[in-house]
Amino acid sequence: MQPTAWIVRNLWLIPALPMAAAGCIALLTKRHRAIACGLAIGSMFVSFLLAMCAFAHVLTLRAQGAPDLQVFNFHWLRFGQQWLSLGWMLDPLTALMLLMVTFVGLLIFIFSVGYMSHDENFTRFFCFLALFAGAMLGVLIANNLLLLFMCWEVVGLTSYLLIGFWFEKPSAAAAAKKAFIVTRIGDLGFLLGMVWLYAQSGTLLFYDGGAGALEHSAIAVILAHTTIFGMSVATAISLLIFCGAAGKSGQVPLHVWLPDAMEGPTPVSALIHAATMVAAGVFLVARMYPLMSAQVSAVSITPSVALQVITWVGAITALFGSFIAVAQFDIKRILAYSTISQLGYMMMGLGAGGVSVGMFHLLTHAFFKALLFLGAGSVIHGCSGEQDIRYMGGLHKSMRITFYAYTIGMLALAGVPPLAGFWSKDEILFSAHSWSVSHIPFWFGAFAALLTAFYMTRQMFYVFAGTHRAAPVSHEAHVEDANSPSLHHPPAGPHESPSVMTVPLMLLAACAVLLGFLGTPAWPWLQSFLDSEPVTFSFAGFSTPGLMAVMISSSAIVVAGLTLGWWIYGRKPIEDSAASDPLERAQPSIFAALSNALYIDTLYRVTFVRAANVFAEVSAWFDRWIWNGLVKTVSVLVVGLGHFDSFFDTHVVNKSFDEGCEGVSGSAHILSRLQDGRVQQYLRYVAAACIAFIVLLLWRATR
Amino acid sequence: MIVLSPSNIERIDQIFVLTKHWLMGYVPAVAQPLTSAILSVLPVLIAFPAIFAVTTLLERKGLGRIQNRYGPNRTGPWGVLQPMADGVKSLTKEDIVPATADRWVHFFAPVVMVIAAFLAYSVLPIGRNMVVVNLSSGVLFFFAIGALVEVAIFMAGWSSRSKYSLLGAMRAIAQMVSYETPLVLAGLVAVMATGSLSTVSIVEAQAQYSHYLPNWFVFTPWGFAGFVLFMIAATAESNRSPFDLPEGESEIIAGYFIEYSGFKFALFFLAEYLGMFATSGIAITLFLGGWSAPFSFLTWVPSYLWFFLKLLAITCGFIWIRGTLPRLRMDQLMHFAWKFMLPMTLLNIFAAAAWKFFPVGILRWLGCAVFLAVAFVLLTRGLKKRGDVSVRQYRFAD
Amino acid sequence: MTPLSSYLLLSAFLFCIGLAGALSRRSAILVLIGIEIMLNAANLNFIAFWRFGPAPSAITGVMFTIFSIAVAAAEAAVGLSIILAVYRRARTTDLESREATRS
Amino acid sequence: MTLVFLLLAAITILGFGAAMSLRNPVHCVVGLTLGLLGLAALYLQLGAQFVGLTQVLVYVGAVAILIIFAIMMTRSSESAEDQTYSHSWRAGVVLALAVFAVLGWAVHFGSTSIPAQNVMPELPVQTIGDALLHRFVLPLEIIAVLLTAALIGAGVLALQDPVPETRGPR
Repeated sequence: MQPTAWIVRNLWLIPALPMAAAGCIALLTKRHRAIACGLAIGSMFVSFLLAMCAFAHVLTLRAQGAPDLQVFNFHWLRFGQQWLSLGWMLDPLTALMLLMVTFVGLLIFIFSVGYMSHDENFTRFFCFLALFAGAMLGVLIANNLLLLFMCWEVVGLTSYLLIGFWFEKPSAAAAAKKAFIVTRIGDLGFLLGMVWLYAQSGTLLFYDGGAGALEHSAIAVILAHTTIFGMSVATAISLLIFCGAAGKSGQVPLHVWLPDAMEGPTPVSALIHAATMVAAGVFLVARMYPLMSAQVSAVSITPSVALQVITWVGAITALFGSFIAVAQFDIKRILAYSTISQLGYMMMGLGAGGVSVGMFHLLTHAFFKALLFLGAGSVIHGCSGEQDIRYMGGLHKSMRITFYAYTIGMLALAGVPPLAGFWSKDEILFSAHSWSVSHIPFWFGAFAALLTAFYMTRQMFYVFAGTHRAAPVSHEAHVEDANSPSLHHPPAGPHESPSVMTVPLMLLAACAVLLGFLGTPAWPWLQSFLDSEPVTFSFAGFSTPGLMAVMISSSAIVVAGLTLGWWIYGRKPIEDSAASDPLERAQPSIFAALSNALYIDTLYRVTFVRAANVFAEVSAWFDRWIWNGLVKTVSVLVVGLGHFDSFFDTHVVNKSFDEGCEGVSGSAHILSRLQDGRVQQYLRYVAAACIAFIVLLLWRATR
Repeated sequence: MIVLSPSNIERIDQIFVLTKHWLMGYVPAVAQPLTSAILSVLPVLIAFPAIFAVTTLLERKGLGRIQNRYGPNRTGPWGVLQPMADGVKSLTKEDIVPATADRWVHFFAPVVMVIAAFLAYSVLPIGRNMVVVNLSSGVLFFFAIGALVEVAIFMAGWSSRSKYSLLGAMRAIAQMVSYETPLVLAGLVAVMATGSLSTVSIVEAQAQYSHYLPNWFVFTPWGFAGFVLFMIAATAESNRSPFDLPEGESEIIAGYFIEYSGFKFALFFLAEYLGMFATSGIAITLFLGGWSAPFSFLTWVPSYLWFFLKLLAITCGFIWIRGTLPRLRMDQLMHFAWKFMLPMTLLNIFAAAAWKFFPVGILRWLGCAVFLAVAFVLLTRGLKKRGDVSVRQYRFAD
Repeated sequence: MTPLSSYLLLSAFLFCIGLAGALSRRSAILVLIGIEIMLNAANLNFIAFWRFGPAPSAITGVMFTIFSIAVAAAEAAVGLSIILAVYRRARTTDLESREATRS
Repeated sequence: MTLVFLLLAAITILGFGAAMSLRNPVHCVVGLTLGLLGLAALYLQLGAQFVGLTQVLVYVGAVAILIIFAIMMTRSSESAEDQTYSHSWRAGVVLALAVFAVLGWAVHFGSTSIPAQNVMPELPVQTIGDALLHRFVLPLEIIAVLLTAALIGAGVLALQDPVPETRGPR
């Protein structure tokens, strides 16, 4: 391995620091709030600096034209004949993600100092948060599927801990469980895929100087085999791993945990949705892209099966999420569903357009979604724990900064040019448009874009426009939790949040505006950075056939969505919190269906959950009657044996033993005559013995 | 008037050796070993008792001056004949043996003591080529003989069947045994530096000169510390003030030889002083460069003169201390031995060992000195804290 | 020139003196002295063998003597302190008195 | 040489014999000292200077003094005259004589083969030091541990009620 740079060798520091901080915080008592958040934020900041170093390193490598993928592997443990070696890698993707995660994470940390300021489990919260971020960073730097999987699981665990942070609230506990189990389902696929991959390629290292699992040799090997339905092993493995990705980033069949994850504190939601957890899924797909995109004939027009599947799932998810988001009333749930749909977009981009497209959207989305969530958090904080948008409104007066930041975020999410969201989403739509397999994903995406614009407008009008509709007391149930601000000070009208919360908002807003320009068609720096091609600045980029059309049409769609939203919700401001939603009045049944998330949960409940319960019943019965009976009989036998043994002991063994002891002690009694404390007696014996001995010796020697 | 040509200087320096060889010429070969032995021992047997006589006078006068009185001034001019008078007196006195005393032991005790004291001189290089026997492990011999003295003292104290003498003997033995350890350890430094146990080679190692100054061990930090510690231990070994508990007049009148009188008493007295000279002599040998001259341009002075000058200086120091310092208490004595002397000597040995491993230079000197100083300060500080050793206050009757 | 055998005989005799004393004295201290004497007799053997042995350059005998002297010193210290401890209990060092043997 | 040997042997035997036969423990110690000195002189005569002097230093300087202290503290010197020898002292002496007879036989039988070296072997102190620190370093360490253990043990045993003179046997 060529001499690796310092930063590559010590890349492990980046995840290690937050983890170490978490460890330290775990040792603190509840009182050391300052130390706790100081540690967490400090560690995060240092990791951020290191991430910048890594980024700079990649840039310099790029400038020198050196290969910008650097790995550092080492033997971890050996089983049998072969070493299991771990390692970390630094390539543009990793560098970019590290920068993003550390930066957003840092802002969210800072934000949560303000948001959780009233919570008594402040330290615990920061412990989990730091661990969460650390695990995510570990996922990013891993150069080994196993290492990645470990960190992945830690992410899952911490997500469980954080979603269930207010575990005294049953819904939170349930949500945590749900998140954990649902992601487990995906991870099972992941695990299978990993094992299969190991079985096939004999290594789990991604890149190992030609011997890695993601390098041509291994992939060629994997491609060679085919399995059921005539699909190649590569496809199978990719699909299995994609299950994991889908589970983590809430693709359609496994999305159900994501909205419920809103039970956690808002910064957690922000972290999960924007920076870490859901991004992990997308990142995994991007990381495994060589495997995903592998197919036998390199020059075929159609992409590989795995990518097709990913694209379809992504498209469906995008549409699905945005549909449901329309009919939600919980400010965070709306954002959650929008996250689902955006993730769908990302998957679609990955599937149709490639790594750069998907990651670009992931990046921008990370920023404006974090912005939106923190904004929502600020709103909730300001409304003293209220989450139902029907009981808000008119906040644009009372919470100016939040309002503007939120507006920017919303516009970015809706994809209004020239904000970040526009460019990235447009990339995806364009790639979907020019997808060789079918155009349906494109239409899905377009429609999802329309809906996105629509429901964001709706939310905006609900939250900020009109007059404030304070929650009646009966709505304490809606109040976020027992520890929330609402208990500490009674709802005294909406108020702006402290600067520790608003400053991150502003920073994120700035990013949400500007970040898009990294990836305009005119100057596709980011794409070229990820695909490691030279970057050029020319407006010729716009003249790609079909691009302008897609752009204009998508902008038009967005505008349409916005106007529609304004038409429905904006014209006359909503006065009455009890008034039902206009759409509800128009289409009650559909709306009900949507607001219940298309009854997916119910479906699962009646199918899987019930099935599980029935199976549990059966196995319980089996346990009680069959196994238990067996055990009972065995125990009876054993007890009988024991009785027999004890009888044997007392009457045979002990007796004989006692006899023996009697004999020994008696003989000892006789012998002890020799050992009266008379030293000289002993000495005499010794002397006599030595005489005898010498005589014997001499006698032997003489003759 | 003899000319100080190198050959003459050489002759003067070696005069005793030459004389002996000249005399040996007249002795038949059969008797030569014995005669040579006698000829070597005789000067010692003559010289040191003479010095003893002079020293008694010196001590009494010196103490007198220190205590603001005249001291002996009747017999002879300025009382110079006082030692004679004492000798005659002690010889003519009646020799009293207590009725209950254990005769044989009581008789042998002073004999053994004097023999031991004289034996110690057999390894002292009094001058160049002037040593009775040059044992390859002479220092060891010296200390071994020191052990004999303790037995003698015990014999004396026990055989007298008097509680004073027994107490005195026990005190003396305890004290000597306790201080023998630091004595040997302090002396060990010089042996380490020379790499030989032979007194002669130790002196020769110190008799070289680096421009004008000789490299005596006392000029090195560990040597100086070793010398001081050695002298303290030697004071205790020879039961002199301030460590003169065994014969503390105010407590147990004269310690272990309280029951002795006349000639035996004189023998004890002699043995005491001989022991003192011997320890001073070994101190000179180990640290003060034995018979070597203090400056390279003074080497024409005969070596034995240097030895005796140094001996005189140290003796005066002994007298001065005796006249100055009051007596210690038994527990103070023991604490001092085991809690200060022993660690300090060990640290000193460490310093000397380190000295070997550092390059020659002022830096080595300073480092060693600083180490010892710090060790001393810390040790005394700690002991003072624990109250084992304390600065003594003098309370005057007012 | 004294032959080796005379030294050996001497040491044997000293050994027996020590043994006889150790066997026939009643005071524990004197028994200890007897043991010391025996040790010394053995040491004399070592030295004699070193002196007259085939290879005096191999100084094993001397070494052994030095070590045995050290061991003897340790043994004397411990033994005597044991005797002191016993004496505190039984107020006697007589080996044949009941108290001494019992305690 | 033989004269010297006989003289020293006589002294040694005399001293040890006295040590073992005299009634008064203190006399015994004096005898012991004499014997030890004689033995040391024998070592010197055999050319083992270092050992001889160590013998004097350790035995006369430490062991004998230690024994003296023990005697003083156990008041053995005032013990009644009748109980110095054990009842079975004859048996002891007989045994000892038997041992001597056997050993003498052994010596007489065995020491014919060894040729007598007339050259006085060279034994500088440096050799001993080197040997101690190279060939015999392990025994040296073990002895050091042993001595430390003995020091501590003796201190613990003897210092149950501290008597000023018996602090830490040397």
